[in-house]
Amino acid sequence: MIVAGCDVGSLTAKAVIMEEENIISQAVVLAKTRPSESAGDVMEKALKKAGLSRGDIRFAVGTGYGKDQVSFVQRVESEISCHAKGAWWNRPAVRTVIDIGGQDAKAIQLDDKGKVVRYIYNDKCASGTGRFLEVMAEAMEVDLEKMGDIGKQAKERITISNQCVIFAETEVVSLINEGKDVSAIINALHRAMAGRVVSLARSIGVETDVVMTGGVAKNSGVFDALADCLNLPVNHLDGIDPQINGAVGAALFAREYA
Amino acid sequence: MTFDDRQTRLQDIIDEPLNTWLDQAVADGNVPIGYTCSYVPRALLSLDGLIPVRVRAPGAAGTEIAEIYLSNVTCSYSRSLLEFAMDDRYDFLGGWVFAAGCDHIRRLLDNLDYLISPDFSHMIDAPHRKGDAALDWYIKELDILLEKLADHFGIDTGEEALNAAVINQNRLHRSLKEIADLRKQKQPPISGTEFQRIMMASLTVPAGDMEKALREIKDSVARREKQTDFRARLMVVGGNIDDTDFIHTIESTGGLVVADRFCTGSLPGLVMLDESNDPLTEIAQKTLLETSCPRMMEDFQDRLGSIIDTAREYDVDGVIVEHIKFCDIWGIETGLLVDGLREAGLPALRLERDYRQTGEGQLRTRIQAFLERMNK
Amino acid sequence: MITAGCDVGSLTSKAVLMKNKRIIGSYITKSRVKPEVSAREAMQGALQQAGISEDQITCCVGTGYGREKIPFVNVAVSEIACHGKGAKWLMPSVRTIIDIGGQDCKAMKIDASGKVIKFITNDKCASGTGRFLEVMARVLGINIEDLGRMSRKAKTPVILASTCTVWAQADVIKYLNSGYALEDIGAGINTAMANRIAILANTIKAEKDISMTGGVAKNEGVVTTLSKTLGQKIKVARKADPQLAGAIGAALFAEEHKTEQGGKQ
Amino acid sequence: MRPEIKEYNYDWMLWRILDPASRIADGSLKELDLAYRYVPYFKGVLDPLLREGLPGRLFLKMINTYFENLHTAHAKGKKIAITTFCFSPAICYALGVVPVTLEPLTALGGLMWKRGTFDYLDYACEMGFTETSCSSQRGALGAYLAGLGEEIDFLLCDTPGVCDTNANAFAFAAAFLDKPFYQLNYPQTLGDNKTDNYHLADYKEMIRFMEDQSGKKLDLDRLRQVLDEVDKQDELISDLEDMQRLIPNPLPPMYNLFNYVGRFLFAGMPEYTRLLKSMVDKAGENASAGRSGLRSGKEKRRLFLCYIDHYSLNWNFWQWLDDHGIAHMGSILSRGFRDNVCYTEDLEGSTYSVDTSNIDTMIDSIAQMNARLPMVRSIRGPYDQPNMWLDESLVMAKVFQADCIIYNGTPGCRNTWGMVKPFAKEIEKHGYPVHIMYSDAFDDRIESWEATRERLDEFFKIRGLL
Repeated sequence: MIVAGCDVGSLTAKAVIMEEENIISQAVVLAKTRPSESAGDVMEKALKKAGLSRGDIRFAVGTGYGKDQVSFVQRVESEISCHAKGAWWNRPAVRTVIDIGGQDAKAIQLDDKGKVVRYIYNDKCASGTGRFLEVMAEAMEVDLEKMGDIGKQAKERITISNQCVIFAETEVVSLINEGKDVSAIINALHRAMAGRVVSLARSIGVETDVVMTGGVAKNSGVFDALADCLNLPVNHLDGIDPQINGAVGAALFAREYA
Repeated sequence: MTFDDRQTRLQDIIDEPLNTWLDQAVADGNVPIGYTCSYVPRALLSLDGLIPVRVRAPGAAGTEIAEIYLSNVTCSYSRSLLEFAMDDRYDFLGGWVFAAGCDHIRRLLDNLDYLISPDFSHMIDAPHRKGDAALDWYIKELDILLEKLADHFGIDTGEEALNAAVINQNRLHRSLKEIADLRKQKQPPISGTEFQRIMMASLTVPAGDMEKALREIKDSVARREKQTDFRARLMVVGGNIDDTDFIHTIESTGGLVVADRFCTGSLPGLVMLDESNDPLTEIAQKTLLETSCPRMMEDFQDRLGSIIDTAREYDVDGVIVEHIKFCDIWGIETGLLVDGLREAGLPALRLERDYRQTGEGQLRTRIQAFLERMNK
Repeated sequence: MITAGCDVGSLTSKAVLMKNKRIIGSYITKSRVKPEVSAREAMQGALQQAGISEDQITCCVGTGYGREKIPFVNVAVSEIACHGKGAKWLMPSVRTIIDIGGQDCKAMKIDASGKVIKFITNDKCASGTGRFLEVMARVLGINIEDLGRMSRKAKTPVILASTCTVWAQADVIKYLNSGYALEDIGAGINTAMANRIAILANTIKAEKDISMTGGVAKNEGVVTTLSKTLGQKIKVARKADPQLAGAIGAALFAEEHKTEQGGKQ
Repeated sequence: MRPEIKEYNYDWMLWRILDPASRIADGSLKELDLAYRYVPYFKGVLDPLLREGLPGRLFLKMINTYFENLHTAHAKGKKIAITTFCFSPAICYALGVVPVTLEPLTALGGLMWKRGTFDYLDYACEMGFTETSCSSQRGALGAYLAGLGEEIDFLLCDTPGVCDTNANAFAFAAAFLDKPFYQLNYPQTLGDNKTDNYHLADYKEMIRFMEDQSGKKLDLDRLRQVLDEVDKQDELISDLEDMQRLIPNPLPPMYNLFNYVGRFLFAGMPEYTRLLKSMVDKAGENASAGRSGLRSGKEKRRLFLCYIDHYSLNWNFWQWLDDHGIAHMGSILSRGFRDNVCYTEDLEGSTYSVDTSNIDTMIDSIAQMNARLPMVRSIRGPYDQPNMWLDESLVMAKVFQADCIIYNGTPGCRNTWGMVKPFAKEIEKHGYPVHIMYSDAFDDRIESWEATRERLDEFFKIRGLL
């Protein structure tokens, strides 16, 4: 039986196609203005890779910011449920999922059945979200993917005090003007971000195993800072792109509903 | 030690919550009590081996943890304090004493109790009005504090001890006032930043050490050349300003801060107590009546009046009225004050800022424009 | 005498060259990370346009957030004073100037001589700044110019969180996902922006003529909504690009500065 | 503020809407549909009200009467005083003073107008308020600062020691409008003699102030009349709250608003008593039929609101509850803490009683009552002390058998935002899922209903409540 999950976020859209226990295809595209478009595109892409057509999909579940606009799904599930499900399927020992998406950061606590016990979002503020890093990367004219490595070369330890994206940007620019090393600034941003997410997670309690999901998990700088700040081992999902975890969760739901 | 060396020493002192002098005093068996808000009488926290320490968060950066608990709609001062406490930077305190000065501080104590439950914490329920009933209430409140202090720290809170505390505080205030008055001169020998440094130290170190320092300062300041190249004499009005950055930024644009009216400044901070009165009543009375704070809601005209008088007394060209973002009581008052001052013919600038200075460039622009507007 | 004004803002940098109060060269460029680089670039552009060389400049005044980092200026003056003076040159009848820069928004009242008598800035919060519109335009996937035109096409503008760029952003995405018309969202953004500015302008009790400078002055959606809200027509200068106001003011200050010195000598 | 807004007074516009509306209410459905065609937006407001039957109609008539009194006050030689929602207007009615209670007025403005009170909220900021100050006063107060309301004679508030931003609003208005101002000062404690005496002295002082301002002496019989009415109202409220404990809860979600607006505009007045009576009857019918007050008649979950219970500009929140079969178990702000109500068993010494035997007992009663109004009592001190926020929310949740608790306030509310996180964690420990809404109950520019609803859906689904 073939099912699909589609996660339409604020920055990217992801699709996953599963056959029984296996992910047979996956795709990620940058979000268009209209979530319906993004969903359509990313799904087509995934189908093409798998050499399938819409008709082959028995059941599809949507999630993410744009979930209500996805035409081809039979059901929608919240991001929280999907991230929890995806992570637990991939790693049954997981008890805490830390997800940093484009628009918000969340921490999810699971029980040994994979059921969500508690969850928490960051207060309304973009600091500590994917968008935050994106804006900063632009401000420093470095490319988002490279940030992780650049941050590691930091020699000096500085702090960024301003948490508002827009003003953190000003501060970053003035730090550069003061001749501060870009790597040191990026390093500070990573630590600030990790710090916020960790205190968020701690407020609902953190138990091992801890898994980090979402696009930002690919940023080794934030990832390491997170483990460092939590003072616990933090894990990647086994063998899958952390960015598609939500879509995987959605696909798993699809399998149940089908 | 020259005036400037002394200043550098004082800066080191106020750069750390636990400064070297305090550290020594603690080693000698004294008990530092953290407090904030002018409605906490310092005299009561200096009884019999206690040392009042105004809690600050020097060099505070992010307030990640505090924002989760106190939320991000409370003022950055209370958030920074919680952050410091959570980072164990105030573990050296023997206890915390607050006054219900504002909701932020009220909730700060709630969160402190919840998160780090200190051995000793107390909230003085200071009334929001003057008058006899309120004064009685406040005196009773101070009595409760004294009992609690005596119980917990086994200290002497008798009338004699109180009298001694009053006398000591007066001595300290007298010598601080002498330096404060130097700022009335046409060309003061001391800048606002330097004075702020002295005031802040006086709120965070043992009185003995401070008096020694003040004696030196008095000698050295006489031999010092006067401030000449400044564009305007300014007064700063507002709430809690407990580092030198803000004043320094103002003066970096060419203004000279010669007068103040904020919680941690010389006015109304350096109130003198009448040593012939019953100490507790005198302390309560002066604290309740002479701490001019918008939390009292009523008497706006009195507060405005006293600011105008001070401005004239120190011959200032303009007044900078500041409040920390999210501060309710000062936030509302600054709006009214600015209008009132302008009506009185005093140029005024309203500034909203964060506890820890950010966006210095923007701050400088506004102050420069303010000076330009005054043709300075 | 040729004087220069250089306005290094957070988003764009501008340079203006003036000869007896006439613009002989001007240039606008995107600000680089280092203000000195941006200043150089803008000034070179202006010099080229005017076809003169740097040493022909008698005096240069710098303004904008990078004003103290510009190597070749004689004096630095706050952008508030410069915008007052510049706007006055652009439109002699102006008494209230609303300037929206990349990182801040200012409202100022000037007297007949162009001197600032009252001003207020909003620079603690990014909403109500040029950045706000930039971010929103990006979320809508349109360019900033088109955003302005949307108010005209809108039927029922959505209500947006005007208090914080980030919150507003979340709302915009939500509206998009709930399938609202792009025009209505765009108009909502312009309205939110206009409301923020109106609060500032009303705080200093704006009097006519009211003029808008800075990049956002080109956004007709914001300008018309703001006119409605203030109940007074907002005039946009035609004499030169309103974005240059700060630099023009700086160049005029440069001239005054020179003459004063001349007087002293 | 846009010039056209300045054309009409805030309170006058509300009156002009309510006056015809309260008469339409008695019309036939046909007449109603006809009228709706001319006021399409207002249909969305009026419809749900009228759906509630007699209580809905009496509610409309009650607020209409209120605005009528307000607009005829000066003509009748009565004084007008601005007050706040955690202040009982009963004393005003005893002295023939007409109260302008800011928060209900802001809420009404939000409900009645498409653009809500935005222009007034912003105007307050233009006059010097900070944007971070509480929106519940700013809305209506903005209008009175702009001179767009009946002329105010003096101000009364009882929030110093309870809520800074509220008290500040009144202090600001007093200085700005240059009007006499009396503020009751509340210590953090409650129920002990020291505190009660302090209250009493303070309250008597306020009565003297009101007498001076209104030029009227406090009339004993009038006071007794008002208190007897209060007594009746408390009885009815107590009946309602008893019924609210039933499963299913026979009260419709909107009753909370009726109760809240009624108490803070009309405590001690027969209009409010009549409204309460009709609510008791209606709920009684439901109760005896074992029917839930929800339109579906089926109750899936029981929700207690530990602070404000409405969302900004419309009935969205209540509608949403109704659609999802979630019973509204009241909000902490709608509780009265009269000694006869069902939830005070566990709240020793923190209730009030009404004793009209002589002047002293009467003044004592009314002072006690005022000191026990929800926000004054529950949100002034340490959140985790007896009879404070946490304690009382837990008692309510238990007594009314709530399944979950939701916090909804305004970002301007330092006092609750500053402790809601520890509060929520403690509540969760007692097994009640808690959801914290980021919306502003008076200004939906803070968070759109779309965003708010999404989070609500998520909460009820993931916490296994729906």
